[in-house]
Amino acid sequence: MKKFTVINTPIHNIDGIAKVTGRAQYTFDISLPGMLHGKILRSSYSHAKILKIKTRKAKALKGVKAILTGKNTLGVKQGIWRRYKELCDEEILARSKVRYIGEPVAAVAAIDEDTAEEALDLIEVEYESLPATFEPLEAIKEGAPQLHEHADRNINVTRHIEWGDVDEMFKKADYVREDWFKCSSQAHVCMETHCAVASYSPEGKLTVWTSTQSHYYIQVLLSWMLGLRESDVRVISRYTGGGFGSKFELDSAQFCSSLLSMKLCKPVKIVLTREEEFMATKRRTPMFYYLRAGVKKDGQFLAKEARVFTEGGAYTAMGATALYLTGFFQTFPYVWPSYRYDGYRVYTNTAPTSAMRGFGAPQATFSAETQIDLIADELGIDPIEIRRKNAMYPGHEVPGQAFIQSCGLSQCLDKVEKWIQSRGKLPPNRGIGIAAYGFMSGGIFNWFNTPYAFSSAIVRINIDGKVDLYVGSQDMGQGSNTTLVMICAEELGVRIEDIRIHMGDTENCPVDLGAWGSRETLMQGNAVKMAASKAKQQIIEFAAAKLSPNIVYDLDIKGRWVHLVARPERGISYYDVVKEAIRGKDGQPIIGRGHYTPHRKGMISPAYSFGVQAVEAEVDPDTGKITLKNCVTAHDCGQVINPLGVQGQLEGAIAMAAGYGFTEDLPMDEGKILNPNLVDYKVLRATEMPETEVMEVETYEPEGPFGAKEAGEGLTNPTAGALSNAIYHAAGISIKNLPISPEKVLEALREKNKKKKKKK
Amino acid sequence: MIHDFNYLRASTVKETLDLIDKYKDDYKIICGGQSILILVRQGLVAPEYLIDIKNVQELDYINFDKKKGLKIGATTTHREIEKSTLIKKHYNVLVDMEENLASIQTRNWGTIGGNLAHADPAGDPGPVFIAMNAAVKIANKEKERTLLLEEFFMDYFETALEDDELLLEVQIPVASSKTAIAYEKFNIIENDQGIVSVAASITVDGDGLSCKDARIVLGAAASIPMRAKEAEQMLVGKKLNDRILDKVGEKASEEADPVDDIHATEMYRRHLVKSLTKRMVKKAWGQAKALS
Amino acid sequence: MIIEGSVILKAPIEKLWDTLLEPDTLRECIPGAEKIERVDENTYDCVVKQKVGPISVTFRFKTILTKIEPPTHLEMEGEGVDIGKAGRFVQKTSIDLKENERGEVEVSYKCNASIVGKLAMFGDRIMKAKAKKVEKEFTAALQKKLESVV
Amino acid sequence: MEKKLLRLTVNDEYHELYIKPKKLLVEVLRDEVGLTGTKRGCNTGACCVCTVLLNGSVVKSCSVLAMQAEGADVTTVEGLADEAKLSPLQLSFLDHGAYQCGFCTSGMLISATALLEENPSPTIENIKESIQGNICRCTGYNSIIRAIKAVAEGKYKESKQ
Repeated sequence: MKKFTVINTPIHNIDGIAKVTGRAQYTFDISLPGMLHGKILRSSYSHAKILKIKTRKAKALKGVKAILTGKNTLGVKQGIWRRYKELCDEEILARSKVRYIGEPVAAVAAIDEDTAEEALDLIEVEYESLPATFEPLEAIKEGAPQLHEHADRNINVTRHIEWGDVDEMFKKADYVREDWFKCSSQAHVCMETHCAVASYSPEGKLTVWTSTQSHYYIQVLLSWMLGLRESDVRVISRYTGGGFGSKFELDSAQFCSSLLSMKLCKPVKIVLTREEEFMATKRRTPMFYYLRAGVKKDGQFLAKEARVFTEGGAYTAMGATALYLTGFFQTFPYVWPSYRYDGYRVYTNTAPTSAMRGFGAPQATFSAETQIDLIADELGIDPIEIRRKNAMYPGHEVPGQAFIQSCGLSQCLDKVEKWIQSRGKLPPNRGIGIAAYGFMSGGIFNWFNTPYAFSSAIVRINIDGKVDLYVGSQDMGQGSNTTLVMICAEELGVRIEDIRIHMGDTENCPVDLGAWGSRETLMQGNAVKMAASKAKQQIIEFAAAKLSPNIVYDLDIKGRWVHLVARPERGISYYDVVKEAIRGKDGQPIIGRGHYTPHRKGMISPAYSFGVQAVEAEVDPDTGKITLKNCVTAHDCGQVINPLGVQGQLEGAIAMAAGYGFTEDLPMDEGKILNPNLVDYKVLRATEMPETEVMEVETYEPEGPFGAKEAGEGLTNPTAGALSNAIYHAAGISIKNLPISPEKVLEALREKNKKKKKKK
Repeated sequence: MIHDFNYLRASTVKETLDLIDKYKDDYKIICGGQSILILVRQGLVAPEYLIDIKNVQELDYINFDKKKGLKIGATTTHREIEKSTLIKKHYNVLVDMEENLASIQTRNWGTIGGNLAHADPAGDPGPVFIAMNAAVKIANKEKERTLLLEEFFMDYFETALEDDELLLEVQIPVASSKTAIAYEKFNIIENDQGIVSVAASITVDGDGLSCKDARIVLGAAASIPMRAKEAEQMLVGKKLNDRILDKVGEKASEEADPVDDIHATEMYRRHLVKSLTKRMVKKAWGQAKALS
Repeated sequence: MIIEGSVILKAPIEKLWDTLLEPDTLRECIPGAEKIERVDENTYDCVVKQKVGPISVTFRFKTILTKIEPPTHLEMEGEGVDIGKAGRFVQKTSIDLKENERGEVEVSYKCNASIVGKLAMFGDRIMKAKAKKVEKEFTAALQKKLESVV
Repeated sequence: MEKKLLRLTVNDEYHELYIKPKKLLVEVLRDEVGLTGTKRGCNTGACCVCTVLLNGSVVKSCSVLAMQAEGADVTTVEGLADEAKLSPLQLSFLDHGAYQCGFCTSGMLISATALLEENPSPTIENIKESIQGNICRCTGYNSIIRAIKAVAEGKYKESKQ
C-alpha cells in the first residue's frame, strides 16, 4: 500500500464550489433584517488633543440613529499583547488624544451608508494640535514630541538577542562590512476590506460576523472592551476575503459596530472603505537596519551585529512580535557562531505598524541576503557556495532560541544551483539573484496569555460514517480547511468527501489562536490528527473485537477499510464498524478530541521551513525599469500535505513579495499616506508576474502532523532580497532601500558610471 | 459618498445641447464615466444635473475617407477603436495605444470623447492624436466649431469647452504616405497610467533619408499634453543619427515642465522624456523610412 | 508638500517688509484669494478658492504670524477647512528677506502645506501639480506687486 | 431624490426596479436584485473585482451608473453555471486552485468568460491582458492563467462534465 492515500495529492479547496459560483457569503455580503449602517469619523490630525466633540447637528440629521465617541466606551486600553499591560495602549475610539491621521474619534449608525457619511461631516471636533514626529530615528531623540506618557523617547519595545562572543569573533574575521538598509512599509490589500456586522440582543448577547483571521482573539478582545462575558460574545467568520496578517487584531469596524449595536439593540454593519483600509488599518513595519558582519576569507561566517529601529506608528499592535522575529530571522537560515541584536520599536505619529505575512522576516531576509551577496562578491566566492558553507542543518541549535529538527536547506541549494546552471549564459542586463530563507511553523510565546491550548479540534463520527470536524482555525483563503480535512481523512483512513469541517464560529468550535504565524498546518493540524486518532482508536477497538485476530496483529484504516496491517485483505468496511460501534456505545456518536500546545521547543517555534529562491530579472539601463522573468523556488515544508495549496501559497507570496521589492510603498507627508487608493498604490498584476516554478524538497518534521511544516508566510521572505541580488548581478548596483524603484536603479547606475569614469 | 443628482438621459445631440443649455449652471456630462464617476463617488464633484450621453448613437462612429481622413464620434468606446479594422489598417498606432490603455473593462465602457474632455495630462489619446495633428469638433446649441486638439487642452483637467458646449468628434487628417507615428508610455505596471509618455510623428523626405516634418508630443510631462516644438525643429531637414537623437532628447527634456510626485521626481520625469523621445523618434523614423 | 523658492527685487527692504504684511498684498497675490483680513496684530482671516478641473474647494482658514523679526524674517502658520468638507488645510511658512551688496533684496520663502481628507484621496500627482501652478502664479504676482512698491 | 424606473435583465431574469439615479450598477445588483456574488474592492475603479458582463462585454459594475444599464442584459457570476452544472471555467478554476480567498474570483471568472467568448484560443499573453485589470492578492495569477489556458485547450469540453 502507498504511504499515504489522501496526503500529497493535489486537492482543490473544499470551499471551492461556493467560491466559483458566487455563493460564498462573506461578511461584506451579510444583510440582517433592520440592519443599520455605520461609519467612522477619523482624525485628520497626526497628533492632537481632543477638546470637544459636538454631535448635535449630526444627531439631528434624518436617519441618524446614534453617535458614539470615546466617552461612550469603558475607556479600556487594549492590545493583543495582553500579557503586558504597558503594551496595551490602543483605545480604538480615542478619548482624549489622537496620535495618527485616521484614528477613530466617533462612530455613527444610520439607516444607510450615505446618511451615516453625511452625519460624519456634521460632527464638529475641536482639536488642539500637538507637535508630531514621524520617523523612528527622529522620534527616539531626546526632546522629540512624546506620544505616550509611559514611553520616554518614544521607545515602545526593545529586544536584545545575543549568543557567542561577538567582539572576539569580529577580531578573528578577515573581512568585515557594515551596511544600512531601509525597509519600507507595505499594505496588506485584502480584497475584502475590514468589515463587521454586530448584533446585540437585549438578553445580553452579542453576535459579530466579521472578516477575521482569528475569531477567538476578536471574541476575547471584544468582551474585554465591552465588559461582556467572553461566552456572551459570539464571533462568526465563515469566509474571509484575505488576511495576510491584517485581520487578527481587534479593528475599528468590529469595535464600533459592536458598540453601536449594544446601544441600539439593532444590527449594525460597518465596512471600511479602501481609503480607510490604507490609512487606518495596520501595515507592514518599516525598518532601519544596521548590519555588521565578519567572515573568514573562505566565506565562513563568524560574527554578526544587527541594530534595528522600527517605525512603530502610534500603538503597539503586533509590532512587538515583528521586532523579535526580525532579529531572530536576521541570522536565518545560517549558522552564525556569534550574534548580537538590538531592536527598538519606536512610537511615531503614523498609522500603527504590525503583522504582515512574513512578520519582520522579509525585512531581515532582504537586508541579510543583500549583504551576503556583497560579501561573497568581495571575497570572490559564488553566492550558492557561501550559503552552502554556512547553511543550517538538521540538529542545529540556535543558542537559547531554537532547535532545528528537519532542515532541507542544502538540498534546496543544490536544486536551485542546477536551475541556474540550466539557464546558461544570460542576455545582457539580465541577472539571477538568490536568497535563502526560513520561517516558523507557529509561534510559541504566549503573549496573548491564553489559558487554552493553542489549538484544539473535535472529531465526531455519525451513524452514516460522515465525520464532523470542528476546528477553531480560520480559513482566509490560504486553504487551511482543506489541509485539515486532508489530515483528518488520512488519519481516520477515510476520504475527503466523508468529512465536513466546521469552523469560523466561537460558539460551535473549540479554541484555536487563529490563522497567523503560519501555525495552522502544524498546530491545528496536530490537534486534528490527535482528535482523528482518538476517534479511530475507538473504531479499531470495535473492529478488533469483531474480527478477533491474533492479539499480535495490528489494525489500521485506509480507504474506508478497517483491516489487519499485516494482512490488508482481512478487514471490514469502515461504515459497518461505525454503525455497530455507535450501537455498542449506547447510541453515542464516536467522538475524538485533540489539542496541541508546544512544550520545550525553544522560544520561537516548534519547527522551521527552509528554502532558496532564485529570481531572474532584467534591468533597462536607459530607464532603470525592472522586469521579472523567472522566479524559481526550492522549498522544504516537510511533508507536503496539498501540493496545489503549496503552489498557490508560493505563487501568491511571490506576487506580494515582489511587489514589496519593487512597486509597493506607502509614502507619507507629515504622517499622511499619499497613495491611499489602488490607482496610486501599485499592486502587481497578471502582466507583471514572472514564470514561476516550485521544486519541493521533502523532509520529515518530527513535530509536524505527518511530518509537515509551514508553507505560507516563509515564502514571502526571499523575493525582495533575491530581486535585489538579481539587480546586483545584472547591473552591478546594490540598492539597500526598498522598494527598488526604477528611479533608484537609474540613480545607482549613474553613480556607478561616475565612479568608473573617475577610476579611468 | 455620491450626492443626489437629477439624472437626464439624452439620446440625440440636439437633445443634449438643449439640456446643456438649460442646465448650464450646474451640470456634468457622463458618458462612459470612467473618470468622472471616481470624482462623483468621492463627493468631490456634485452636480445638480447629470446628463447621460451614453445613448447618443449618432456620435458612435468611426468613419474613414481617403481624402478627409478619420473621424471618430465622441461616444465611441476605446474598445471600438482598438478593434476597428479600418483603424488597424490606416492608423495602427491608435490600436497600439488603445491596447495599453487601462483595463479592458475601462475600454469597453469608457469613450474617446470622455477621455479627451477629462483632459488628464497623463491620458494616452491626447499625445497620439496631437502627433497626428488631430482636431476636435465642438458644438453648442447655436453653432459648431473646430479647433486643433493641441489648442483644446488648457490646463490640468481643463479644456477649451465652454459651459454650453459638447465635444462631438475627433478628426484626424490623412497623413503623408511617408509619415509614421510611434507612441510609448513608461510605467511599472502594464496598462497603468504613464509616468511619462511620448508620441512622435516623423515624415521623411522623398529619399527617405532626412526628416521633412516632425511632431513630438509629451504626456504627463506638463499640465497638458504638450508639443516639444524646439525639439521638433531640430529634426527638420536632418538625417537620423545618434548625435541628433541625443540632442533632440535633451531638448524635449528641457522643454517639458513636469512635477515631482510620489511616482517620480521632476528630474526622473525629465530623464524619461529624453529616453522616450529618443526611442520614439528613432522608431517612427525607422517606420517612415520603411514606407518610402 | 514643501514649496520653496525666491525672488530678487530692487526695493528698500523696509518697504518690502511693510508691503508683505499688508492683507491686500496677499489677497492680490495668492491665486484664488477671496478674502484676507487682518483680525488683530498677528492674525489674518482668509478665504481662498481653488479649482482643479471639475473640483472646486474653498478653504476658510486663519493665519497666525508666529515669529516677526522685521525686516528680515517672518514665520506664519495657519489651518482651516474646506467649506464643502473636502479636506483640511494646514500650512507653515517662513519668509526671509536678505539684502545683497547690489542693493537688491532676495525674498526667499519656504512653505510646508498639507491637505488631509477626501481631496487628498484625489491623488498626490494632481495636488503637487496644482501647488506648483499656484506657486508660480503667486511668485509672479508677488514680484509684480513688490516691484510696484518701488 | 425621486426614484426612477430601471428595467434590466440579470442572468436571464427580467427585473423592473425603482432606484435612486445615483445608484451604481454594483449596488443595484447586490442590494436590489440580491446577487451578492459580485463584490466591490475599491472606490476608484481600480481593482475590477466588481466585473460583470453588460450586453456581453466586461465592465466594472462600480463604474457604471445603474441607470445606464437600462434595457441591458447583465451576467454575473451567479449566471455562469447551468443550475448545478458548473461552466468549464468554473471547473477549471477548481482543478487549478485558481482562487484562494475567493473575493476576486467572480470578477476573474467573468473576465475569462468574456475572453473565451471573443477569442476561443488565446495565447498566454492574451489571457494575461484579459485579466490585467483584475487584482488578486492571493494567488499570484499564474494558477488563474493556467486554468483559463486549460479551458482554451479544450480540456473541459462537455463530455468532461
